[in-house]
Amino acid sequence: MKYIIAVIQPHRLDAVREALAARGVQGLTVSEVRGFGRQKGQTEIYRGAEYNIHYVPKVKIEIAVDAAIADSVVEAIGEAARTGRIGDGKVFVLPLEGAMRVRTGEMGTDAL
Amino acid sequence: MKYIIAVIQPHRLDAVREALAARGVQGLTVSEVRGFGRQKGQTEIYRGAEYNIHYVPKVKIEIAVDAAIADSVVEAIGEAARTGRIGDGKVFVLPLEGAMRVRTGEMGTDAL
Amino acid sequence: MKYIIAVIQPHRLDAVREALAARGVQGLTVSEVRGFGRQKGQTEIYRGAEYNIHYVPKVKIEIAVDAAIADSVVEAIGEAARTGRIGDGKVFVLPLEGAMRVRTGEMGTDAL
Amino acid sequence: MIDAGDTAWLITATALVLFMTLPGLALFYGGLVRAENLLSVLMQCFTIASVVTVLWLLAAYSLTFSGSGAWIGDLSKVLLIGVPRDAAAANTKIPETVFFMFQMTFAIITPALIVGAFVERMRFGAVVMFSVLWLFLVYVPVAHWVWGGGWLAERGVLDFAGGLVVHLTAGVSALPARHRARPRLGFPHDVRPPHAPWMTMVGASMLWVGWFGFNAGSALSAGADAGMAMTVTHISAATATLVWIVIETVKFGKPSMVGAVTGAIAGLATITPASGYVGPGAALVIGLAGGSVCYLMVMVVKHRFRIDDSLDVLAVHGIGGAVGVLLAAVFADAALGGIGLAEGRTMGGQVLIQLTGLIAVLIWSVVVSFIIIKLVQALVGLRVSAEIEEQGLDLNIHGERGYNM
Amino acid sequence: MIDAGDTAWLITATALVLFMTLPGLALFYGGLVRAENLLSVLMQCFTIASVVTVLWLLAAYSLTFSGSGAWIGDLSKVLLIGVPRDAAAANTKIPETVFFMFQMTFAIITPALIVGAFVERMRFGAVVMFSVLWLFLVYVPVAHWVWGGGWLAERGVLDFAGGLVVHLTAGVSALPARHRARPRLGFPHDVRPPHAPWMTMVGASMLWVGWFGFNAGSALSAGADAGMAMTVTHISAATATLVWIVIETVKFGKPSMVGAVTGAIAGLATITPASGYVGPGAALVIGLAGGSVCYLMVMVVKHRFRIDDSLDVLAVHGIGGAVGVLLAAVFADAALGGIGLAEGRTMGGQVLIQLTGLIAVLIWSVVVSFIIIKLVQALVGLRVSAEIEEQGLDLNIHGERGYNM
Amino acid sequence: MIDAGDTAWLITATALVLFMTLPGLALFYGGLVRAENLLSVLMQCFTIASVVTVLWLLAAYSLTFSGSGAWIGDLSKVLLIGVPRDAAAANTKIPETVFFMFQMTFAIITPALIVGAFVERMRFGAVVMFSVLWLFLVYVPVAHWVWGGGWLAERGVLDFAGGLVVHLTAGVSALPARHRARPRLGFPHDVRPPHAPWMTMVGASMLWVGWFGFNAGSALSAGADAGMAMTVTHISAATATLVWIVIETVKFGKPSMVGAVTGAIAGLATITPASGYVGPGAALVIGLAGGSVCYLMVMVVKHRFRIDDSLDVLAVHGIGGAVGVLLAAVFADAALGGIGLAEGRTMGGQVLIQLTGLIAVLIWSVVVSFIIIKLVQALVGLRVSAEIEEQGLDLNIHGERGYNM
Ligand SMILES: Nc1ncnc2c1ncn2[C@@H]1O[C@H](COP(=O)(O)OP(=O)(O)O)[C@@H](O)[C@H]1O
Ligand SMILES: Nc1ncnc2c1ncn2[C@@H]1O[C@H](COP(=O)(O)OP(=O)(O)O)[C@@H](O)[C@H]1O
Ligand SMILES: Nc1ncnc2c1ncn2[C@@H]1O[C@H](COP(=O)(O)OP(=O)(O)O)[C@@H](O)[C@H]1O
Repeated sequence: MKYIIAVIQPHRLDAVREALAARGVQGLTVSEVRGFGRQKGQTEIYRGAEYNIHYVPKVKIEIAVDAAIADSVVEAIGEAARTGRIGDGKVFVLPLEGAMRVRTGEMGTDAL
Repeated sequence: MKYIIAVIQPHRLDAVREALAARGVQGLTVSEVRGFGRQKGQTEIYRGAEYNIHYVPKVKIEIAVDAAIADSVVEAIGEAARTGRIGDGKVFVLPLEGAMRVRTGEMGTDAL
Repeated sequence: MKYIIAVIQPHRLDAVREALAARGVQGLTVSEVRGFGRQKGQTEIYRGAEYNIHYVPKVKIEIAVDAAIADSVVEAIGEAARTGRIGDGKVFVLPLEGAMRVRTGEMGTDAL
Repeated sequence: MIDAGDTAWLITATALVLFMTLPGLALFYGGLVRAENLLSVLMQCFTIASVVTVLWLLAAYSLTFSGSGAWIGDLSKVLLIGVPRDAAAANTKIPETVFFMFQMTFAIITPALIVGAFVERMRFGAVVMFSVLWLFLVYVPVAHWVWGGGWLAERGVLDFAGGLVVHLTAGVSALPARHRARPRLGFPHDVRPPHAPWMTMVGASMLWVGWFGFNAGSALSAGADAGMAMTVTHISAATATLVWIVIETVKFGKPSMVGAVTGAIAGLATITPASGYVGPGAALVIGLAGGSVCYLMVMVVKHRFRIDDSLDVLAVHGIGGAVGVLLAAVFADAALGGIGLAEGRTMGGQVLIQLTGLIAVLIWSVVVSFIIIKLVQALVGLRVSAEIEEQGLDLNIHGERGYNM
Repeated sequence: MIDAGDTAWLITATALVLFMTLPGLALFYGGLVRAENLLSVLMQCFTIASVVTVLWLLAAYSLTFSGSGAWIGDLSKVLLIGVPRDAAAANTKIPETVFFMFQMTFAIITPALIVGAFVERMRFGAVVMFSVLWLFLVYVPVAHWVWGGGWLAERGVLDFAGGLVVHLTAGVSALPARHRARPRLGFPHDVRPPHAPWMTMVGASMLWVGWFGFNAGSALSAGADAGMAMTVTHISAATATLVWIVIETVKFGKPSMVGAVTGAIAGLATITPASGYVGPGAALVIGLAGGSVCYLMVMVVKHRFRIDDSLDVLAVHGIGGAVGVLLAAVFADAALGGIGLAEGRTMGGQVLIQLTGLIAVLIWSVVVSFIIIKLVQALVGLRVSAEIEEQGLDLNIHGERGYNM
Repeated sequence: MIDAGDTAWLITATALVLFMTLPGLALFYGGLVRAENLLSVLMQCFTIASVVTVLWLLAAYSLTFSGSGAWIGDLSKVLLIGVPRDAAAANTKIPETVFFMFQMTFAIITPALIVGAFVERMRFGAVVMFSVLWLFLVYVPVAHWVWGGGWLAERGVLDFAGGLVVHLTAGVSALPARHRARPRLGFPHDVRPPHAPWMTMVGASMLWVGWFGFNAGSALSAGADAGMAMTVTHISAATATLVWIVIETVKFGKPSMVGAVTGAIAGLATITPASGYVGPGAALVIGLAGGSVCYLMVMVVKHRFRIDDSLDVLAVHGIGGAVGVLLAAVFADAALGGIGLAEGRTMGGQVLIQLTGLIAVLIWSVVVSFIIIKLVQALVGLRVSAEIEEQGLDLNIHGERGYNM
């Protein structure tokens, strides 16, 4: 099994979710994060004072998947999240050794 | 060492924390996340307009543990978080290669 | 490649970010989390009623790096985040099998 | 002769009505949009208040309330020149400056109400331009017809505090504005829910309290008329609130806060034109009518017509105002506890006059607003880009965020 | 004869007191609960305001202020029928409609105050039913006894703006209500802290400013009495605030915002019954007394009795009101800067009368509230399920969230 | 003789001005700081209001308004002793208690304005001590000179509602206070942006509406003077708002909400000293001047001098007040629509008097504030530790958080 972590633009979330559903991935977990990278934050001006907002709001998606479909999931995320501009984000794939569905206690890929 | 990630119902957090403390796990890190899964979100109605809230609020717990107790920790989380209804969440176990306590610079299991 | 997760004191974030930039790490992702550990939360008193705030606000940093520099990154975080007091936080190192830059589709270390 | 008591009340009423817009209406609307658009709503209300103020002084007041034309006033009171400092406003015992200010707060809130129809997608420049043109081409003439001695006033139309002048004009002008601005992206299924219902409740409460200034202030004196206007206003608001709560409880089992406050606003809008003419019993009936008709219309507009009247300006203000204009004629009857119709006028006759006013104002508002919105579209464009709409107006248009937590 | 100045002030005062509930009290309480229960509090305040309004018109006003019974009024002013539009209220120069409205705002805020005792756990239907019954069975009779010419009025009890009628009734009725509703889950150790202390401060500020309407409005005229009532009200509030700040600084080294505003409310509640009778020096003393006694009681109630009076209704309003009722008798004395007691009445005699009123109102309120709460429990049940309580009332009961960020 | 109409208005005006501080100014400032410092700002405003109230009664009122000294009043009205309950204030038809209260709200808001200069870093004890000393050593004498019959009053200085007494004193006293308190950590590059611009807008709206009480209340009667004061106040605010919006649109392409409301406050501060003397046309010019000069000064202070006047007290209130004091002399001229200068006084002569007042008040305020701040620094220290500053004042100083979501 693989644990996929994707950091994407907030407004691509719905598209990514739909792309994943189309590939049979039902479950995922999302959180709000702040990204630092090539894409620079903004300067906001309040009453003439400049405030440098270094970070950029992003969302992080976490998805546990069967190893067999990991590549296609990564690809799907890439396609759905891509706008071609700096700041589109990253996808990371980590090894996943175990999984449990809390409700039933099922283990392994059955739990996903 | 293992890195355990659990996504659970927010109101089970205290129970899980206590169950873990009972097994000697002192440290953990918690964040607010949004879950998508079998459990469907809600429909909220404001002035007759239906808004589909696709996501369900969850909390994510992260715990680094010695490999020896990983299974019992997963089990403890499962028991404490279980209500038997859809949406109870998942527990994931990832391999963990290194750990450091920032305060002292201690490494490995000593750092947990 | 390694996936480094650090939980640190919020007010050390800027220092850590600078230390990392000095070592050539440009990208990272940050989120607000709540920490439970040795450091105890606070007691807030509102109108004579004591409220136990068990958790302590922390920030979590995630950084994907080439395996070659992982140790030096961990060390850099440790130095920049250390105040020497309980609650300084932890750094965890997980194996990372794949990475993709969404914008270009680049894979592996090129994507970082 | 200026009376200190009347003046004390009218200055206060002016403050109350300004408070309705700043920050009342701004918060009411602001709570209903996405967090990323909050400041744009506040900014639109704040800017409209400022622009209308200056224009009111430069020309709009004079065009509304000076001269005796049937269609429009004259320019003799531009900049209030020629109005002595201590002159009393016609037929009152308050200084004309106070009358000028009191009426101005109405001219401010009316275009601000329309903002609710195109929040979250309209360009800032377009909002300002629309408001300016609309003030001169819709508000000023209609206010002159009804309150400035124009043709509707001469026929004896009853509109105590602005069912025609404020709520109907705003409500139906929202229609073409909204039509051209088109729905928000994602409407009707994926629009984000109100980001801060609590804020909407605070705004609604301020509107409710401020409405005492609106309606009881329209008596232009501090006496029995003001007292009764305040009383019926409050009763209608409370009744319509309960109507909404009951309907939602029966239909969904969940009476909502946003629903309850919408009911209150419906009750307030409906009683407005009648508030100087009717008694407390009638206020109950008007509140019942306003609450249920507006509830129905919100459903019809949203579900049948699938119009994205984002904040229900048409369904609440337009319809509420219209219902109130008609009921004013009925309950003004002395037999029904009202102050009585004009000598020799029958209820049927008065209803006819009200209908005339209603239809005239409706057609004028819709047609002229349509022309204005086309013009604005041609000159500066109406909508922001889809990308800006997705990311929210605050950061893109105003360079700020409502929350930096 | 109606006086424009008095009327101007009383209309304004009515708006101020309504503003105290909507949104003042709602925000004050709302900030003190969990974010997931915010809307439920706002909704309860909004609904109580609406329900009481309609009932006030239908019967409650008449039962309180019409007729000359010792125990209860009559029904001759139901729907305000028979009250001419321009009638002045008895012994005043304001229209009776304004008196009707002004008094109504008191009848609104009093049951709304009680809400603070059972927030975060009570069913919505139970809150409404309790409030309705309580209005008729506690508020109306007590208000009639004290202000409507009933038996306490005849004995000459002093209660200028509602120490007995408002604060004591609300404060002690909270006791049985809270008792039956039982503490919140997790009380006293794991209750969540106030979700928005800033909001509580805003509500408190609105209460403070609105209280000028409450106390100075109770003079029912715009003159020296109103001026002095406003003055002593403000001084007492400020003094009690400082008392609280000093105590917290000494005890914890951390003067808290929530503490300071609680002190202000304590000072305001305490001066209320005395506000028409005493001078500025006395206001300092009353503020000192109100601040320190209420501080003590908050501690005693929470720590000694371990009662979950969630928002301190008993400790602040009940005790504050009682202290003020007694001190009114003392400082009304002309020698102490007051307006003087009734001819031939000694301070001791007045204290006795005050004590009579206090005990009678206390017993009546507690007993009747206990019966009402039992009845409501039997009819619709008091508490939501533990699961709903854990998840919060907003989403479960009202189908909304206070924040959708 | 007390007049009910005048009294009605002045009680209301008092409530409005108190509302400007609680919660208006508190929210205005609170929105501009970090979330972790929100409560500290609210607490400072609330505490200053309470402390000043008590001191005003104990001595400050008497020292300001009693007696005929050129430099300072006397102590004969301490505790309002010797002021009969129904005495009218000199040259007015309102009770002296109301005058006492109305003036007190000015004495409250003035030191609260200064808070804006050292938010997010000053000790709570230092803020309180500074405010107390400042009240007695700066506010009281200057108010006596200008309004209490002192030497500037005798020379005929024009300051209707507090350009010298309120805005200039607060604005320039901020300078030494800020100087000694030094900038916030991270200034100017890494200071956190305003945590809640929406809250700043709400506060600004309350300030705007409350300013009707401030300026129109300063007429001390409800008549033509109050009406005109309200009118010009509103026009100046609206004009200065538009100035700010236009400048930002031209310069950055993004008109900001925070900018717009800052413009409004600048317009309000600038018209304040002139508001009783000028006409509506002049208000346009004063608004234009106030808006543009204050905009310029905000830039100069921040970018040229790199002073951390956190919330622009100097640039907006100090400069706005000074500009208004000078323009008052110009536009009071009857030829320019004003009420006319004193008999035999030329415009040049009046400008000279205004300049005298301006320079005297400026020097006095700066010097005395400097001494006070040094004293406070020596006695209790000014700044919190860097660690507390980083973590925020709320939790460390007050033991609370503004938000517990
Ligand atoms: N090495 C990294 N580890 C973790 N997250 C990263 C890393 N590099 C980038 N990110 C995340 O990806 C986001 C996009 O990266 P950025 O460099 O801005 O754009 P791009 O991927 O298009 O070059 C960043 O905002 C950050 O959240
Ligand atoms: N494959 C997955 N990867 C990551 N998180 C998941 C995955 N599947 C489910 N989750 C998380 O677990 C939560 C519960 O899952 P859900 O399918 O609703 O219930 P159940 O586990 O009882 O079948 C989801 O809300 C989501 O946060
Ligand atoms: N086993 C663990 N797994 C995950 N996070 C942990 C673990 N132990 C501690 N943490 C995180 O590290 C933070 C600091 O830990 P703490 O025990 O308070 O201090 P220290 O590391 O100085 O002993 C905690 O607040 C928590 O967020």
